Amino acid sequence: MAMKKFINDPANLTKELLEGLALCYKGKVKLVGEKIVVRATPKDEGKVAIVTLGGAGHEPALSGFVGEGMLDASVVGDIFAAPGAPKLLEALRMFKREAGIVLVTLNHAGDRMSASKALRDAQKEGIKVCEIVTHEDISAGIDIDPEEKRGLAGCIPLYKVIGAAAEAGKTLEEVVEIGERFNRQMATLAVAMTGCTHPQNGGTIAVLPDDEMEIGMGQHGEAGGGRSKILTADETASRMIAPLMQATGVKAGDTALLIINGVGATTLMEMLVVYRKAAQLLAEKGINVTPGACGEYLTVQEMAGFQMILCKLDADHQEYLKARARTPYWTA
Amino acid sequence: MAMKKFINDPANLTKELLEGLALCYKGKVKLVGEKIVVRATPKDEGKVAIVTLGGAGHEPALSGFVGEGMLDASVVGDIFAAPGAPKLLEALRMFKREAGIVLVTLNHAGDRMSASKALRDAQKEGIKVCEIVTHEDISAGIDIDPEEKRGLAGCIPLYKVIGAAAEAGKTLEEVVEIGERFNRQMATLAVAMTGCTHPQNGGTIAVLPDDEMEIGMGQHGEAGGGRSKILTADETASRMIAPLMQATGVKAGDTALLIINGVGATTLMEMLVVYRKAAQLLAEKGINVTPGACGEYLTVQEMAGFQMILCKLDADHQEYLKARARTPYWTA
Amino acid sequence: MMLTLQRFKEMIAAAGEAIRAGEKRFSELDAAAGGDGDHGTAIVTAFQAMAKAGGADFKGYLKALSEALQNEACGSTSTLYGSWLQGMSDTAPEGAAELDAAALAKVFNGGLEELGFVTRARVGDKTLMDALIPATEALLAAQSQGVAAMFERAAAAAEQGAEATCAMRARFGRAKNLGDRSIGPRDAGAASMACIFAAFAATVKASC
Amino acid sequence: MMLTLQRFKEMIAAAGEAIRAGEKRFSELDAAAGGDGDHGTAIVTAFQAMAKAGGADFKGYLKALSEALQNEACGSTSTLYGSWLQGMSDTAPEGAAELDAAALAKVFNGGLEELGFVTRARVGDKTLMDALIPATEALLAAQSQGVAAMFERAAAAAEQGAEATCAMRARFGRAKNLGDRSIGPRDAGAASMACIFAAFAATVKASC
Ligand SMILES: Nc1ncnc2c1ncn2[C@@H]1O[C@H](COP(=O)(O)OP(=O)(O)O)[C@@H](O)[C@H]1O
Ligand SMILES: Nc1ncnc2c1ncn2[C@@H]1O[C@H](COP(=O)(O)OP(=O)(O)O)[C@@H](O)[C@H]1O
Ligand SMILES: [Mg+2]
Ligand SMILES: [Mg+2]
Ligand SMILES: [Mg+2]
Ligand SMILES: [Mg+2]
Repeated sequence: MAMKKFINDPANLTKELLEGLALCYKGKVKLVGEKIVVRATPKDEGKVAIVTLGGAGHEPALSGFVGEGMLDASVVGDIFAAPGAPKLLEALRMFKREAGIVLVTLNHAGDRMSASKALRDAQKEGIKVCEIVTHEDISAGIDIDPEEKRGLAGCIPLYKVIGAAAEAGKTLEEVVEIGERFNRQMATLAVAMTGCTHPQNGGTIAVLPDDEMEIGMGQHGEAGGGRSKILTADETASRMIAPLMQATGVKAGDTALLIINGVGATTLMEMLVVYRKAAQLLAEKGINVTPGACGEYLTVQEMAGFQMILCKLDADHQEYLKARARTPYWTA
Repeated sequence: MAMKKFINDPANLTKELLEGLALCYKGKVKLVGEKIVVRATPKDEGKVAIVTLGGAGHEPALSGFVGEGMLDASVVGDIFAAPGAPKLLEALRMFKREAGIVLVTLNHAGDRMSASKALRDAQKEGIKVCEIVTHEDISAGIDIDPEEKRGLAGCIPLYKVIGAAAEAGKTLEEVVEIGERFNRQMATLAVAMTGCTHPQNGGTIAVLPDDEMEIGMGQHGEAGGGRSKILTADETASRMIAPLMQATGVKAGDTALLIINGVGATTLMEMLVVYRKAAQLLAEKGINVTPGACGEYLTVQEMAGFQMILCKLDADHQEYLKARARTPYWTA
Repeated sequence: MMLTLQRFKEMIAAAGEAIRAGEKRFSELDAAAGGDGDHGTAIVTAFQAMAKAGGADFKGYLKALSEALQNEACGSTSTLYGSWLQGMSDTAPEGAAELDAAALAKVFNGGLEELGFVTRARVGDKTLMDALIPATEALLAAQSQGVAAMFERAAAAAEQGAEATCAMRARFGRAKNLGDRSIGPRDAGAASMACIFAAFAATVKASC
Repeated sequence: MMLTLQRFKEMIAAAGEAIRAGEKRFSELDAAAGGDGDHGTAIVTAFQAMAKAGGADFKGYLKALSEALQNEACGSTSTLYGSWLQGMSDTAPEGAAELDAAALAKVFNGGLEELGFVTRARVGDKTLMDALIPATEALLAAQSQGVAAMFERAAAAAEQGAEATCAMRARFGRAKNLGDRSIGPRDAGAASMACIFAAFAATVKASC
């Protein structure tokens, strides 16, 4: 698999893509230093700040969701690599406030290690910060230790919900409670069709035979659950929605949010066809499906595949999802 | 190139993807029959309606831009195939009104033929409708006969501008004047890195050698301008922005809109890096670059490549671009 | 010999089968000349839609073919064929279920004329017109030799015209921006048009 | 023999060169075991960042290495190595520009202990710990034989530990969801750790 990408010196890739983001969406976000993306117009100091961290190479995630109603800051590492603890600490210092900070960490070894180190140091300095760890990937199993479950694109609706709660003036404890409740009620499953190339070294990640797909592929192309021959869109949707319903516990009469997150080369055409079947299956079970989303939110370079995210929504979550948001890649 | 796509029976593909769109964005759009996408809440009858037509397989275009502030209807054909004239006539009848209709046609043989036939019949029936034809692709040359230039993704900011003008209560003549003025001041250039597969027959479109790229590739994978060895992002941006500036006539002191439209497998990471360089080059020439957009708006299946769109903006265009819009894939 | 409506319906069916057999080749030719690789799909879909049409006379059947095509199929191909058939219907005599050589010539001439309003492409532009124009001319020129000869000459002219497109540079349709690189393969639309005329001729000949 | 700070700086430089030479292999190992194929990039970047560190004593130099790593580099590797070096700095004697065997053992032991707080991985989990834990143990056990022997034993133990990871199933890092399919290739992080200890040993030996 030859790499064909529009880049310059791979060593400058993360810096340049963030500069591009800040230029393109200058009314919404700006860069502090090279690797911290913040809102162009900061949120009122009296409100809880929302900060997250993670590697680049997954655009628009995570920095594309900085802006009014969602994230206050995204601390970026390098391609597929968590930022170091000192960088994260720098961001936490920047948002130090009476109201406190919520730090959202996706459950990946590198991110967790940086977050723990930075949190320890921040708390020593008297910075009020609580962590929410996302681990909604059910590919390794539904009832296993949450520490063993990865965080996938489910972080994005979570940012939306807690971002809106913070804008609404909720306290740190309230925002964390709303977020953890949302966190417990969401689940993600990924499927991959093709591999991709690492933009900095050109190496191939996760090769799959021409006639196979894999359910459970992680967001850096790490292999996961079961391989099978290629299934139709409807079969794929059916096989994925069943365990997601089980994991979220959604049942007749409940309201749910369904999101199809394309990871790279899979077309929106396909995502819409998959959404259709999954939404129909939910409706057949008496579940009220709110307006959803199909698109690329957290990608894995040019890999073909997608993540299906199902969230069981409480009444307050529904309101927070609808609340105003103005970020480069999510608007409400 | 093996086709790996999540689809069902290829014959139902367009129908199913539009059903998915209507389900996912149910507050914004709905389907009439199988192939006409309209706003969930129709616009006031007293205002000019905006209708467009085109093949599917380019999602989110064109139907993803139906909604408040942009299109009233998108008439869809099949994958890469224009809808027939009778289908388009049906939509024009649906939006028949005193205020009139603007029909936006992208300059492709099939679309143009259906549009001419439908327009002839509509006018016979007393439907007040004016056509705007887009043909902003400069890959075949800047000063050639506009009839020889294809319409690429530049239709999307055009929908935004005339959609806002229509919402603002402008007359049919005014909307057409605003749109044609915008049309004349925009230009698009495409570049492709890899081919793609046709989702209905699995055939490969536009194969490119592993180390080559092609500037001027059309939106169905049709080959175009010059092939070259793969260039860096910065070199690619420089080579593209120069003819675009020439074609739009943008100069120091002017305001311009820059959009990078990914056509499939090219990552947003790359688009942002390209945007950065192009925006820097414009700024160096004293051009005021408004907030822009990087993302997938009009795609060509899983092809790697992008279209760069440059629009010289008059004062009213700037206001119309900022005006409220609520469509599945464009919000302001 | 007169051409009966029944026979003409058989000709359409035979053309549909020949087209289905060549589907893959037509798509490959479309892609090879720099098009979007879907002409096989498009022309097969067109014949599927046409298969649903019925009619008690030439005028009605041709009109039904044209409408089925434009209502159910999509793309340039359905619009081009739709106009062709519309033009034929417009020039067909009212109520006739049989056509003699002169009437047949008039019908095919009417089809080509209507198509000429829809597209600016002519001989040399590497489109289906390169097969259809000489085919129609040959058909007209052979009037005095009867229906079977008319289709035989038309098929030969269509084949020759399609073959000639190999050396041409595309100027219409999605392949036009390819320039010189479009030289080499046969134009997909001309190839399918030649295939249709070949099926017409074979069906008429078999029934003589 | 004492280990001078100068010699230790040479060891770090030698390790950096060895790592650069193995960059491609480390990335391939990462991908082969189901990881994201970037360990070569990560560890090379880490050594590039470390190359900028300076210091007048072991404590300061180790601290500077740790900070350079965490400030400039990204990813698990920089956090893991950052903690390792931080732990070494914390246990290094104040102001010392030379270390005897006992002090050296204490420093490497302190590095491993601090790392143990950051990750739950231990021997058998198919990570760099499979090389580092036995290497540190061998280094400690060889104290009485002097500095050169300590690094020689450590390098051998690291190599053996890295080799043993081939038969293991990944439980940490991005390869963990691969399950049985992660068996076969050496763990990328263990391989690079073994490469570093080999460079340390060769540098010390060359200077004896
Ligand atoms: N404007 C035109 N005039 C005449 N023939 C055309 C025109 N455009 C396309 N064609 C014919 O149609 C063929 C391609 O058909 P098809 O692939 O079905 O349509 P599309 O170009 O919409 O993908 C071409 O090979 C050519 O013969
Ligand atoms: N939690 C962990 N504990 C110990 N070692 C780890 C851990 N996570 C990863 N590693 C080591 O790091 C190596 C991968 O490094 P690298 O590819 O640079 O990081 P990433 O996993 O962030 O892509 C693995 O081969 C393993 O040796
Ligand atoms: Mg994509
Ligand atoms: Mg894409
Ligand atoms: Mg075609
Ligand atoms: Mg890795």
